[in-house]
Amino acid sequence: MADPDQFEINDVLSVEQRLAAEALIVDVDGFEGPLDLLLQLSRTQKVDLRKISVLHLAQQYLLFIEKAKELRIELAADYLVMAAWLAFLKSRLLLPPDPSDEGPSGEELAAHLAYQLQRLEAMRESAAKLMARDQKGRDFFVRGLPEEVERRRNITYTASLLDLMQAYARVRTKDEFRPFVMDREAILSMEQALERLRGLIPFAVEWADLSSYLPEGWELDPKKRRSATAATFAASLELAKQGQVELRQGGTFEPIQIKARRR
Amino acid sequence: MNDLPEQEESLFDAPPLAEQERMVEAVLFASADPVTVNDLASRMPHGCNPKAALELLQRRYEGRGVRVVRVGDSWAIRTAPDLGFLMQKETVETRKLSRAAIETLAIIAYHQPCTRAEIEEIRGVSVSRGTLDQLMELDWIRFGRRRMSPGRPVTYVVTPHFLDHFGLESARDLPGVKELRAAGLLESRPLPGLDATDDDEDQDDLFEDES
Amino acid sequence: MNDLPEQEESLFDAPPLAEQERMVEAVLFASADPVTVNDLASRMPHGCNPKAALELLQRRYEGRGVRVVRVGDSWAIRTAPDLGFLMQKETVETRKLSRAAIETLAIIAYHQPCTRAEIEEIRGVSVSRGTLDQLMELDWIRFGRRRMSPGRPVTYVVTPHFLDHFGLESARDLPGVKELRAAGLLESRPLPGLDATDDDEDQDDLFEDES
Repeated sequence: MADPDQFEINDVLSVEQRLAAEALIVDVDGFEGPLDLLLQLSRTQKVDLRKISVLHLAQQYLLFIEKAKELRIELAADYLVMAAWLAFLKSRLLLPPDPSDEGPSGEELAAHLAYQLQRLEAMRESAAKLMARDQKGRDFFVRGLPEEVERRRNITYTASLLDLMQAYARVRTKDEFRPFVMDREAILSMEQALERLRGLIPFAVEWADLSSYLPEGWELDPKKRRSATAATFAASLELAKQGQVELRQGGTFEPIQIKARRR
Repeated sequence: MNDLPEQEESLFDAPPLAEQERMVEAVLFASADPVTVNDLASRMPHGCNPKAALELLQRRYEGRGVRVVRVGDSWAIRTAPDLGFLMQKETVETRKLSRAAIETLAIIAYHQPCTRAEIEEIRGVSVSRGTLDQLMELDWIRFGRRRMSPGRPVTYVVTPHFLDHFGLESARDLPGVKELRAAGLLESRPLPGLDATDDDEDQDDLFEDES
Repeated sequence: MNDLPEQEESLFDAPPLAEQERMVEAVLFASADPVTVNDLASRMPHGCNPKAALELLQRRYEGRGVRVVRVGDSWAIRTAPDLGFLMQKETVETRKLSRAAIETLAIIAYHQPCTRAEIEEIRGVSVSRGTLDQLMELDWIRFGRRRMSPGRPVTYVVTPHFLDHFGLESARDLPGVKELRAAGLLESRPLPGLDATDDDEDQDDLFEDES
């Protein structure tokens, strides 16, 4: 694919330039944002960060950005924002302070930048110290054979004599409503549905509509079907809660399907 | 893997035995499985004597909260047997009995001996197996004699533990229907399903199994 | 759950301190995770003083192959770090953390409680969601209280698990934390010209969870 001639020309023309460009590309990729780049550049001043020349640093940064632009290296927006801010800072530092200006002075801004660099460096060093500490699972180790703490939950149920009497009174009073109880023929209780489903689930290896699990004959009479559907659905929820079955529904109002849960 | 390292001439002296004991201690502590003497030797620097170190360590842990024990041909650190009770955490939770359970219990107490069908008839709903099991587990009810009716259904009666819990001398001490009504627990209207003579008859049956 | 059992008049005297030390020893040996003093107290007999027993135990294990260490308000037994070379088998390969993740972790640890904006301010780049997620997944950081400043931003704090992993008794023991504070490098200093008074009160929050 490569045209040998062109390759050669390219090679001859710009070995030095390309090397410089490559170095820059590598560097830009290696920097974690403009602050990191500034910290790196400040190292060349080889002084305590508190005594750094921010003006000099700003110039270095702007130069770096210029070069990158010349080499058409794509720079992320935040590098350019920082460049603009540093150009502003540079002008503030170079020009005599304007007494009518309300904003912070160039020195204040420079001091803050120096503080930010110091702080970033301090965090870098701290991170390195932290990672150099003895670490669990690498330098020191936990018990390899922990013993289970047996959690014994004692549940005590209580009821008072009054509870007992009230309960009895309740069931006795219910006798008055006995006639209503007579109507229970068309009602499938959840217990009944549960008992019925329990017997059927071992065979429910495939997904099947829940409606197919209604007791025989109950699906014809609308009243009975309603009760049976409700009870069977409630029972299926109970079984799902116990982890015996799985339920699924394709979407709202879609048929609900049930299947035994494989263990 | 378990082979002893070859006995080459070591360039260094083996660490002092006290140091070897530390090593054995750390390995036994951190290992997920009991460790063989060979395994110890292969992990420790050349010229170590894990057996001697193990013996020292074992003696050091004598009478402590954990012990160095032999498991087959391996070694491990284990909790001293007398401190096993520390490995349990007990929490006590008090819950109120469910409505179904308390009603079932009340019916059994007032009507014992009482079959499941009878309980269902009185409550008007079916009684789940779980409810009865729970009451049995609490030792508040137990099986009574089988009824001599068709199917010979099993009956339920309350236990002495039940009487104890509710502070009753006998089930006869349970407040009667009249008292319930006087206490405002029953509506004052006469109840069609309740026949006083019926109740009296039941009372004879009460405590059949207790004498 | 962590409540100390009520200090009732005990019918029995608490066991002697040496015996309590054995108990603490057994419980700490049995657990891979640090155990709180409250948990110890709830598992030991009434009237025990786990703190005193812990101090005794800690002294007993000085210089041994395993050590008794404090992690926040919990205690654990860990192997001595100089013996790590014996545990190649137990060593867990950890995913190498990115530079961003390591720096973010350090910033949270030293500045906690710390908002995402503050992390970004210090690093000068935005924090990716994945970095925080990774640290959360490692259970080294968690959400702290929301900041009372506009927008009520969520804060991050380090977890007891973080302390345990790096063998720290508390966040106060982070390397160089005193010097950094003295140098003013842990303050949140706003850019001149920007009003950020609401940040001042947050400094009181530092290490909120440790008192």
